[in-house]
Amino acid sequence: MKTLSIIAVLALAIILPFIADIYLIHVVSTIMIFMCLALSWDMMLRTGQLSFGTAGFFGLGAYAAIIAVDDFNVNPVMSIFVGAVFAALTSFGLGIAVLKLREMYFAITTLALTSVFTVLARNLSDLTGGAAGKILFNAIFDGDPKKTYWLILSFTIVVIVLSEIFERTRVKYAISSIRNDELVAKSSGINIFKYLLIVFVITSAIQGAAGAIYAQQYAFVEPDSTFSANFLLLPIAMALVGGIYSTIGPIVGALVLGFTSEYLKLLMPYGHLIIYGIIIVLTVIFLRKGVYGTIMEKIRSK
Amino acid sequence: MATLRLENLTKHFGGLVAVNNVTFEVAEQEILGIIGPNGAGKTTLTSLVAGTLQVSGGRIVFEGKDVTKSPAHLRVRMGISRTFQTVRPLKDFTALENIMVGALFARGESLGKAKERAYQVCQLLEFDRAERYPDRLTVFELKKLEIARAIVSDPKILFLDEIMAGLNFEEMKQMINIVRSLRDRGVTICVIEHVMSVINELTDRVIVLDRGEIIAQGPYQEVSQNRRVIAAYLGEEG
Amino acid sequence: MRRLFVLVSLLLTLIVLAEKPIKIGAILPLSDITGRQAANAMKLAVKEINDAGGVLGRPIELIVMDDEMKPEKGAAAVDKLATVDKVDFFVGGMSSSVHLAQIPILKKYKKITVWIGAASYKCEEAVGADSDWYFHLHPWDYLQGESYAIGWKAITEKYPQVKIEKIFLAYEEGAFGTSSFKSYQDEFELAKQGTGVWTGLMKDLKGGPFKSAALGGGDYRAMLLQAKQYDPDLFIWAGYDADAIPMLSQAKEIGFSPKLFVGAPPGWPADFGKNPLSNGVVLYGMWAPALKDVSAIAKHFWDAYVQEFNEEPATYFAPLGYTNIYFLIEAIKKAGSIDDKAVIQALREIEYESPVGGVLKISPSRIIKNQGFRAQKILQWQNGVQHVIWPFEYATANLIYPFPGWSTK
Amino acid sequence: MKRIFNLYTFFLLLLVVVALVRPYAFFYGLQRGSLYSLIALPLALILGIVGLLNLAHGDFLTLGLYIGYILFNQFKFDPILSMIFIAPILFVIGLAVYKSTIEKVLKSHHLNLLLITFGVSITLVELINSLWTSRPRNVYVTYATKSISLFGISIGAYEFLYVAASIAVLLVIMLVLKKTRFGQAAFAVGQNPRGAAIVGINVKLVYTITFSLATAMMAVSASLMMPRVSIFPNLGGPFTMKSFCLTAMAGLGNLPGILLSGITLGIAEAIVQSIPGYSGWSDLVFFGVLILVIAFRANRGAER
Amino acid sequence: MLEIKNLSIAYGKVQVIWDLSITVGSEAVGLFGPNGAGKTTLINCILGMIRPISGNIYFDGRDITGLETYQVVRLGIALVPQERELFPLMTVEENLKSGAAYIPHARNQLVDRMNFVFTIFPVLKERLSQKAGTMSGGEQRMLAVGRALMACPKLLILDEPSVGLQPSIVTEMFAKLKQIRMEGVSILLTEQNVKQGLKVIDRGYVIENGRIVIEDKSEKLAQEEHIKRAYLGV
Repeated sequence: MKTLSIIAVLALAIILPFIADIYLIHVVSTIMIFMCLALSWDMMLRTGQLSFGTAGFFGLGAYAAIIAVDDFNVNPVMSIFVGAVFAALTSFGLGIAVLKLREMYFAITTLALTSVFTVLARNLSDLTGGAAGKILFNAIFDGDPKKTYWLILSFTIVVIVLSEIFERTRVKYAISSIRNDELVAKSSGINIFKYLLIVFVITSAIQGAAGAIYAQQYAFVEPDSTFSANFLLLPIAMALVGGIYSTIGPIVGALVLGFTSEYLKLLMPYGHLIIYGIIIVLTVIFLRKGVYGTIMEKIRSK
Repeated sequence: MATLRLENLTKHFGGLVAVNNVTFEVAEQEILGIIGPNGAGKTTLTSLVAGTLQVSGGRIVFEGKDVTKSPAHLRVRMGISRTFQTVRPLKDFTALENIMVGALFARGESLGKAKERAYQVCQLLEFDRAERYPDRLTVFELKKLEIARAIVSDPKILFLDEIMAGLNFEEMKQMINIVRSLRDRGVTICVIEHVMSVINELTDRVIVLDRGEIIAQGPYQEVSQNRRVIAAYLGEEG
Repeated sequence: MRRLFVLVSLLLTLIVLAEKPIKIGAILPLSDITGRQAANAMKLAVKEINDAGGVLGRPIELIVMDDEMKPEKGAAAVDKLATVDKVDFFVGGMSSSVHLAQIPILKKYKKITVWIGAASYKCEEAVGADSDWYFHLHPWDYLQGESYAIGWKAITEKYPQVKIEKIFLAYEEGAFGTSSFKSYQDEFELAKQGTGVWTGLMKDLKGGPFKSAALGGGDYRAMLLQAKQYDPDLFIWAGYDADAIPMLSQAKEIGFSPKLFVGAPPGWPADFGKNPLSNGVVLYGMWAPALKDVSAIAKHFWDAYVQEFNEEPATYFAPLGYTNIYFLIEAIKKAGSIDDKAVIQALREIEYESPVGGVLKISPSRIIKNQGFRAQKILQWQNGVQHVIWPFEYATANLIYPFPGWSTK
Repeated sequence: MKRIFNLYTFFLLLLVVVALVRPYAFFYGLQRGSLYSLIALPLALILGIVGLLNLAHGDFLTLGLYIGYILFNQFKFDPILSMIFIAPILFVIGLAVYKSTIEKVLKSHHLNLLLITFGVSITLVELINSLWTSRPRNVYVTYATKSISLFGISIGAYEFLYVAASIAVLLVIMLVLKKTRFGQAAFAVGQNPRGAAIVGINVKLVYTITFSLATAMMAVSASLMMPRVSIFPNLGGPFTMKSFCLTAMAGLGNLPGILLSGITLGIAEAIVQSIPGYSGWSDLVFFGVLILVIAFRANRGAER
Repeated sequence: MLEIKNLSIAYGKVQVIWDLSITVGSEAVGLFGPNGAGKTTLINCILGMIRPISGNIYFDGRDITGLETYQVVRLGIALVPQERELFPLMTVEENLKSGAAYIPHARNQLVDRMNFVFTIFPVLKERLSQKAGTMSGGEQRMLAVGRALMACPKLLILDEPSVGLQPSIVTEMFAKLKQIRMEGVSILLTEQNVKQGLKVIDRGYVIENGRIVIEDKSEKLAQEEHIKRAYLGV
């Protein structure tokens, strides 16, 4: 049953470009990018660490990818790997320094790092194009929305699989133990620092790759919009609305919030964001464990 | 050869000396009692041996190897295990999964093997509600869980920190049997306890700590007559 | 809301009554005053044209999408308008970064696009030379710089006491400010070699960045101190509306009073004119409400807008949005069909007298073939009113020179 | 505690040097830093007592400024005096927001609190936007741009009010926390809400009043800033972030540390801004100092 | 004084207390029973931290079922919880004062009460300015009892007060409890150390699986076979 529905959803996702209009494909592509960010943020949260650095590594990956194509003639698809690797290497170096921090101190440091990246992008103009940003003349696949969609879909599947690996293997036991009680985790033989570093590097790589894809899709980077707080707050909201500590939660959250905001906009061109804010507030009040978490709770209690 | 040897172990917190120049040995398969007033440094001592606190001075030698600088997770893998005074279950896991964590990481077993091993430990402890989440367990069961998690890594030495606290007489009796059976399987055990009847029944030898220093040691019957121990710890009624 | 409803129902009846409408898709940031008023003005234009019987016997349907100032939302809006609504033309535009994300998508459809926003030269580079379907009405940042040079040259000729040799440019550190500064630097290099428009005018240039209040900054004193030390003939700041008054009050605080105090934000704060500090401030812009006194079309626009929406147009994006629709419709009229080739040809040929002030005529810019407005205006706040100083044919007042300073404020 | 104190003593010494070398940067930084702290203090209170990181913090500031703007525009109220009207209005708004949203999720996962304030923030900003549009508003009074001579340099006098106000507000908060029954109750609730209930404290009420009072406290910064800033819907956002930064830099529960952190960061920022050609790097210094201090303290406080 | 009538409590769908009735007059009453029998649940319910599914709790004739914790406390019930629940950043003095500050009838006698507490726990007087968080477990327990006494309670509830305490302090504390009892304070006590507990109480209940199985005077309880076997180990 479960495998069947997964296959069905997957099949639908793959053939979507043949049955839907470009607009829907575009909206779904964007939602999937945010879904990957939400998943990666949640994957870090599963270790108990609240990261506010999502936008930072997203932007880092975006810049790395654009520079790779523009200055080093890297193939655009390959540049996504460049973005991921660059974000991973940076997070590896920074992780050694900041992963001793906990709770709000970790959160604020990752937030501050995002600002540091932004300042660097704005001021290292020879490399980054400065405040005006950097453009490419062609979007990836010459702007073919279907190919772009499939690229994003494959990336999303990779992220979902990673998240499931985090959920189903010994990694889950390590990171959930760390989240619950570090002292107990340590006393159970878990190398806390190693796992935190692994998770930090992997999630940063996902964020970097997401940024790289976004940048290749629209063929530009620009400090303020590439490091925008949207890439931080929206994924967090999605994961929380859907339900944290799971793979399905952030997926559901991304779909719900992504489609809601787009649909609301079509419904009421002016002031739709007020309703969007109120919807978030109401979701938190009435679905405390998120959409998915609450549904699962209801099913279990039956 | 002694399983564990502490040499001049010292720990400061800021200006406060919690453990002061403590030296003793624990022999193989011995059950050693560590007693002393509240705040004497017993739990701190356990944390130092387990590696969750760093020593300020002195050495910890385990099976002939100096482990003073080893990180906590490696000491567990070598065979030093402990329970926590206040139970600390991982609340997002079932009891069984709680136990599995130790098998997974301290012994490096696969998921399936770890589960099997966790079941075995449950059987050993007569712990039959392992599928439950910790918030649905009684104090006694939580204490058992605490022990299960500590022994699933197959330790050579085990520190039991107040496992009797909050248990009634019958439960204590069960617990004593469990500890004995562990010793019979070759585990060296240190018990920290305030219940003197248990100490009397269980231990081969006790060490009395007061303000971070050893004030007496020997068999319980002997130590319990010590004036200093009575004054600092047992009280006149004993 | 009520009015919107009436409008929609009106449109619906028209759709039923008339032939298949010509569809125009507009993308604007509706939560921003600029975007909201531009959208209003576009609706006004569409209403006027439909009331007069539409074009080619067909009504016009305007579909407005919010880009939320987010690149991916703006880009998705292009896809939506192209595939779901199947619009025939794209109009609108505001932020450059949103537009950068839209350009690859627009290139995919190659529908005729008449854009009123996005002044960054990066956008022009991204559009490229061979996009003949792309029309850009707003002057690029470097065109603005050139036009001021022309303006100041004219002004110095008319008012011999005015001297513009030392220029200090304060620019916000984002894309808008830095690209302004970059174009000034380029012009200055040219001027030093004796070529370019600023030759003979600009002898020295200095710049100082600041963090705009719109982005969490708002302390300009360090930069203003540097400017004061430099003692320029002309002080210009390129920032946002939120910077306008804090910049003035901090200049007053440190006693910095250059002979020409110029602001070049895309919009001005509400009630700026009522603030005594504003008197004598020169500004760059495409339009001023005072134009309604000298231009019939500007007056018509103003009155119609006020009547329709019960508010005054606050930014030049209002008349620009109005122009956006009319310019396109005039071309369709001339082309006699909505065939791409014919309309492109017509857009290149027509001349449209705009409420922004001046005649709109397409000509090539540095890279693209179809550039609309090239010139900005030099305006001045005088006793609470924005007056046009240059071009002289639209002038509504004479230049107050030098800047009156702070003693009376 | 003592080490942290030493750290700040070191910073203060550094500041004296700065004051001698770059007096303008010192005074501007002092003024701006005090403003940051003034805004951060209520956020720190809510974080410390209610355990809530309020992402809508800066938006209450924005709201306070708009209320002041209306009072000035319609009734010609002096901006500073309007504090006495803004405070009760903000109190009521804070109360309403707290009762209708935050209180309902207090018992669920703490991240839900974060999300709900995010929702409140979006709603507030967009509501303000649709009420007053995105066009900035301004309040002009002549006294806000007066200058004075200090040690031979001419410097804006008005913003010294920020310094005075932040010290005053800090002292009042500390006094209230130490000396009043409500303050002690709030302090107790912040440490152990369960224990507080057991000694007869109405924890819910303490949360409600703390949140509403802290919101009302934004009236001080709002009315003082009013004649110096442009008022627009997104004004508050960056201040939320800065407040959070200061609170983290000071360490939870360290209110005087917030003032010191604010001034330190303010001056660090101002120094960089005063170097021609490098002012674009001022954010880097701001966040760099922040990260260094947090990392330094984390390493020192690793045990325990 | 305290009267519990037909109380039933459940966590979700799991019922833990079944139709339970007990009374506490002007006396010391003990609650004994194995772990998980529902003793702490019952106490939490009296204090208003859990809502019962049925039944009522009366205090001084007044129905207090469903009141908030702070309201119950202000009526004169003080709790010494198992986890102590002190304020770690406050000094001993501030912790003690907090015990009386929020209860109107106790507030007026703050100084008297404090002296009363010092006569029982002289060690607290020496530590007045020490932060509670830096004290050892036993000292914290004394402070928790002292804080509860500051409230001038009519009824003092203690949840496992001897857990984790060294033998000499346990002996000492039960002696103090007797003294408090003499001062006219009613006591409700849960205790695993039944031997010690029986020395203090007048009357006791044995609860197993959420139901009362035995209720009797303390002397009689000590003779009960079931109790001897299961709780005293005689």
